[in-house]
Amino acid sequence: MPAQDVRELRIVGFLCNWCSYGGADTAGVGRFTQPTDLRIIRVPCSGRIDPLFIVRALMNGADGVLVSGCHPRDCHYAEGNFYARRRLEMLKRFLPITGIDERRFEYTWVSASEGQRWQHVVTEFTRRIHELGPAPSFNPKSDVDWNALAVQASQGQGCPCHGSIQA
Amino acid sequence: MSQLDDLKTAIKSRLGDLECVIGWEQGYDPLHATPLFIRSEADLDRLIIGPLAVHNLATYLTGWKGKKVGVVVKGCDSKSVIELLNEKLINRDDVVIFGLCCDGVVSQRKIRAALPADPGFVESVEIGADSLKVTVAGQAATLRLDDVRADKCRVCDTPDALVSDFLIGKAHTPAPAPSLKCQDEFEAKSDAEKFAFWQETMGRCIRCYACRNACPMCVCRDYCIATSRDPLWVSQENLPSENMMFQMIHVSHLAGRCTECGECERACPVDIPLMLLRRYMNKQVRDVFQHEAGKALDQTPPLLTFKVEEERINERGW
Amino acid sequence: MRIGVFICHCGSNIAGTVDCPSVAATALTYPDVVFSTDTMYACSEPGQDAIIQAVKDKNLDGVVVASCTPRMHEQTFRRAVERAGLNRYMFEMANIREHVSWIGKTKDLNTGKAAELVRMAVEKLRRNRPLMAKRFETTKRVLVIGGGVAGIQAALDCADGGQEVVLVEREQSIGGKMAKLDKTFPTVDCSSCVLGPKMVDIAQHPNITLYTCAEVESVGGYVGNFQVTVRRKATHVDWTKCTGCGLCVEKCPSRKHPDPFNENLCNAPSINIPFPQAIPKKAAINASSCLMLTKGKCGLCAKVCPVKCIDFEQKDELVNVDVGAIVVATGYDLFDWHKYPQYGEGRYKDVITSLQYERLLSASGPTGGHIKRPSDGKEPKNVVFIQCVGSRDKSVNRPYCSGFCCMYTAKQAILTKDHIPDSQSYVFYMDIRSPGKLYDEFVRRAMEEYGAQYVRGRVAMIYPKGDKLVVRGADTLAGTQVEVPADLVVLAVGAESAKGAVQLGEKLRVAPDQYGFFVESHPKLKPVETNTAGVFLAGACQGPKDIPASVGQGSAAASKVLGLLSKAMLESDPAVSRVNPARCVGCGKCIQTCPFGAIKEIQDRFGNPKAEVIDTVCQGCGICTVTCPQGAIQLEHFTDNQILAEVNALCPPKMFANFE
Amino acid sequence: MEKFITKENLNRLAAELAATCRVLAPVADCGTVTFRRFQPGMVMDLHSRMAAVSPKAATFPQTETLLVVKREIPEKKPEIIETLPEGKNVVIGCRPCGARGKLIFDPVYETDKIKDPYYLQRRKNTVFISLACDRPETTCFCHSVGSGPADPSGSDVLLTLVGEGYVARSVTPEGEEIMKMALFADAGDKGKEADAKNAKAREMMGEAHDYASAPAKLLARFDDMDFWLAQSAKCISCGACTYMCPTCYCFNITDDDLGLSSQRIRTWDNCMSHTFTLEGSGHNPRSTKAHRLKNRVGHKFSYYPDLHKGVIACCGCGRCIKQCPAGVDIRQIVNAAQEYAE
Repeated sequence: MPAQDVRELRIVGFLCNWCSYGGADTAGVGRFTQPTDLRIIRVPCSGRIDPLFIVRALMNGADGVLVSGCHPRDCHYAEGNFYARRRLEMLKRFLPITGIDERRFEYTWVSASEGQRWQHVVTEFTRRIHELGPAPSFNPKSDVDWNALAVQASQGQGCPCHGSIQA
Repeated sequence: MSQLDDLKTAIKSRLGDLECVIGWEQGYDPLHATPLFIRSEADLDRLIIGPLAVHNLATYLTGWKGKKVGVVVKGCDSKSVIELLNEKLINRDDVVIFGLCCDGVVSQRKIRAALPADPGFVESVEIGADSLKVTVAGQAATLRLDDVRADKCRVCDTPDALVSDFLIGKAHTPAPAPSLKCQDEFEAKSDAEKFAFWQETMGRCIRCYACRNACPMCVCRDYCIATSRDPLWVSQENLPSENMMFQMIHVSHLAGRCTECGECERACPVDIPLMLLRRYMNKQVRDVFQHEAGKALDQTPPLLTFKVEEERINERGW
Repeated sequence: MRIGVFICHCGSNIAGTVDCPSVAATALTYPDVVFSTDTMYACSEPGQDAIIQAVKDKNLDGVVVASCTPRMHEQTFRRAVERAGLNRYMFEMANIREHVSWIGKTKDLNTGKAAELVRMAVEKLRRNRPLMAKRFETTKRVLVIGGGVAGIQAALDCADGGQEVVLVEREQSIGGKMAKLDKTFPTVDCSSCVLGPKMVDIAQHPNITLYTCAEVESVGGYVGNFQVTVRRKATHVDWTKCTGCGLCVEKCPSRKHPDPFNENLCNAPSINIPFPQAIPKKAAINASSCLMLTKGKCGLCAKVCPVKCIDFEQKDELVNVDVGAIVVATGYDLFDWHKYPQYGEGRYKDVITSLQYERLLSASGPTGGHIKRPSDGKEPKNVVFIQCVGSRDKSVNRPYCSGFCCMYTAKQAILTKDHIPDSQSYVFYMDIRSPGKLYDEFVRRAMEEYGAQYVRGRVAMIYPKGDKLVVRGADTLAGTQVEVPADLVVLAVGAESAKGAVQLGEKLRVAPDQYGFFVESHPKLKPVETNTAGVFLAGACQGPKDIPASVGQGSAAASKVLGLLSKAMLESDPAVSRVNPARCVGCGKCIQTCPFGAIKEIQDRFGNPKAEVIDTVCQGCGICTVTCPQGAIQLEHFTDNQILAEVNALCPPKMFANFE
Repeated sequence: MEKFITKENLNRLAAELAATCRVLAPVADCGTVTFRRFQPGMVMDLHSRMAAVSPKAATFPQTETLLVVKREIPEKKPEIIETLPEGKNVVIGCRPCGARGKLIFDPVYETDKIKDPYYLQRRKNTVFISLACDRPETTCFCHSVGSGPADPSGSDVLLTLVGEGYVARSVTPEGEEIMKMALFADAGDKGKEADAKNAKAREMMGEAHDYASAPAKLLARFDDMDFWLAQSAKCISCGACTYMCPTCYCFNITDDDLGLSSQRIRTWDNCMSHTFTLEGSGHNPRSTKAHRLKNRVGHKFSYYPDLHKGVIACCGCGRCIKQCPAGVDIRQIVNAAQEYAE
């Protein structure tokens, strides 16, 4: 793994081949300058994007994950983005309970002709992630971090469910 | 006749056509019940119901697929049966449902917290109408059932089985609490606090998959993607991140399907409050799709369908 | 594996902002990469030859090319690795041009990003496996949607090429917009004289089945095997009997609804044949105005009809057609100019559209070819033409140029002078767009030989003065304001996408652009293809076009169809879903979510239900893969493990740390 | 050696040892009790209940990195780094049954032919300071598997609660070494009190069950799948029993690779899981939970004793019973086999 440049954060993109990947291409053809943090994974359809890919990326330490597909009704496969919309919305709404900042994940729709919109989306999302800063690691980074958590737990802190009888 | 007698009569009337009827009996000590597989009338003597009969027996149904069995269900368990039927994971003709009108079950964790000594030292238990008299390590204690009721019972709006061939007991007028204090308190915490909490609890998780296997809706079982190499989603390494990844798989596969029976949390040998995740996901599903798994027959899980215009998903402006 | 990596400079397109040799050197540290180099143009013939040579010399079994977008050259390189003896799916591309060099300014960051994209491609390739295409038969029949000039041309070319054609037209007659025109630029020849014979050919061609008053109801299937349902709307006339004699049209007492063929300049009978050259020349009843159908009394047409073909009970009819390819030629509609307050929003009868003017010019039109203004039937002397009404105007969301208005305005100015020699035409314009053979000469003729006065500027308002309309506008060349008293104002209304195009696009899985025109596969290299295999575009449904361009596209689409259907068998994309029966628990969730009906339930030898994919029906979207909780159904070439490998390449999982 | 240590000093002992060793101690962990790496400031929970998990991880961690492979470029030879466990471990406050678990491991991990360096290194470097039980839980049956509530075997130091402290008795030289620390005081005549307490605890357990006939009787039921189907009906095939068990020693080895590097890890395996015996072909000789439960019970009470001098591969801690989500009781199953009327 080449050392990551400190100027960049780790942003993973999942883009459908037909619309959004094309939109990113259109942005490139139009030389619409964008921040370089984003790395794009091409999938055939937003319906192929398992929300768990996004979770896996976040668990692995991604600072942000951006998903983009065809606008609703424009799916190349007719229905893929309709399923994707439900799945992704559920993930986005679920993240807060895990303590992962839901702003680190976003999904949107960009068509193959919307190069400028893509530039806007990437620029804004990257700016947001930089404002949030590097994501905390789920595995405590050092023994010190780890110990602090364990001591807290042994003193009965942090958990709302135990100890008291009245729920 | 008592509810138990009625149940026994009902089971007796159908036992001949069935491979077995799944109920409960007393377990290894007076405080614990265990599932009972009734194959003969003699087995019926051991049948118990009541606040200690906590297990959701619907979990066993997919394992009996293709055979005719009976199952005793509480209101909450009946939702799991409905969801299994809706997903065509079991065949209605193969299952005889003995539905109970349920007065609620206990939380062993709360009993432990309420007793003067660990319930491991229990000597005797007397179940009263609204109390539980427990003798533990030589000390007697009377617990109000209300105090040690499972969380799910506090917010239960379906005490009586929603689907059944026999409905046994007196119907209830449910009076659910609007929400659980522990859930509200946890949700109100900051991201950093919640994150640290899961880091710590997932550090305790031993990934025994009791939560998964106790879940009536986890029908992949042997073929769960958390234990396969192809696809390889989760490392065998027992890291908090991998343990959390598994929980995320579980919650994501249950989105719109979870009937909130609480078996995952009950099964956890290290007491991880998994229902914090489940209840939160279910709340989102309710908010967005107005869907509650297991509440009605012939519902489609919301993630297996879509609407062209989603009234409750706001497309975020970019 | 033995992987070779090729980093393309694309001249300076990539190398300008990416250190290609450094990326190539970094790639050598990636797993299974045994060869890595940079190359000037990977897609060029020497570039491809170098890849093929390296595969042979280095005994490679997988190739990564980092260059432009795979949407551009993935097929090119797949064919190259195939020529080198590898399976075409043992190839991956990293897009370091559109996604790196063209959008990032900082060279070192670009270089790092390029290296990571290559790493991602390598990790994916390590999990690729050879895939073989399945072959399947095609239906030798073509559906052409839209009977305007583009659709007519496509239908005739396909039919002449030996294919059966089903032509579906929404209106009562084919001919489209062109049938309404009087003359065409730049030759000023008679529109119906040019189009008429082609329309007759459609009617007479043995290979063509024509459905007018018909619309596409639904489309299923896939390239080579589409199942289309066509709704034939009730005409209340049995067309198998109707001879087109016109007796009913003459006798119809209900003549109060506007005539759409004549752009509502006059009224039409409730049973009508829209124009003399209509194909098919059959009468149809307008159900919303027919006295019999609305009030239940009349039935005069039925009484006079010599062949007794009137059928008031007739219902819509659904016709199923199996076709192998589809040509979409649904044309355009005119912008609704009433949105502009400055042109009176419809208050002035003598402000008309250019197409209405065509009908006034036409010998078959409501005035028999004499120009009479709508308000009082007088012959206008001063005619003002206003261009760019609904074109090149962001304020009405029509920023594009409709392309043909400048030319038809010049034509109409010329024709005005021909019809009324003592008339004077004025043309308010923004710029004159007249590229094309003999086009600019034609405009100059309008100005120089026919004395049309061209005023460069926008019109600010039109107001009535006596029986005239005063057109007030700017003359930006003279720098003054001008007012022209007009007897008639003709608006050169721009083109917009046809009504219903978006809904049709949903059925065909062809995306419209933001204005509702269908998006072609590539703006330069695939102008008539769409992203849905087997569906082609012709004419103005893809964007505003004049007649020659529409006819050209009609022929182009036909040649694509003929090329497609000339193959005895088609190859299916092997990147389809596949079920691992050992993992499948037979829950049927994938069957439920598949939009194509490509998954069926089977029983294994123990009688357990399992899912099975129908290869030729599967389109490779992967919805099922996400639906399946056990990961038992995997989309080939985009499996969970392949995508996870990419995720892990970008975000390395935490390892080598034991927390207890 | 016999000494006395106050409750306070035991906590100090843990803190002092933690400076140089990895100390594992039972701590209240958000409603449960687990073994955690002890940190100053932590509160040990020695008495409320037996820890949910066993102290097995001290000598046999759930995840153990066996080796790490690193390579610079594909063409180069990889560098292989063995990762033998380093440092000393001390387990404080486990029960005698938990400390005894490793005695079941020993004959498997150290034979004439095979010596497992990872296990042996940890075994050598780990000291167990156990606490004798003063009252049996309903699931306890250590006395039936050749042990008891104050069994010193497997421990290095055995503590018995007496008043506000513990009587400490050394079992091994390593234990004696620790007891030389100043935190330990003279026991005086507290030893007798301790003996009395231990005897009382044993008495409370009642008569031991005789498992002598179990190996043969279980073997006799080997082909009786109806028996095992009935016994396993309530089992849900999870791994709570095996992962909690102090004596379950089965493991799985997997390679996690990331680019040119990889790690080979050994993790606890679970014989109740479908994947335990899943073969590469897809065939699974233990395809149902009945097959798998038969193996688990059979292994502990029949096959292992047959191989290892009659020793039952169970320490009687009862965790598998208590923690089982479905209440499967291994005692009942063995009894059923023993009492089976042919």
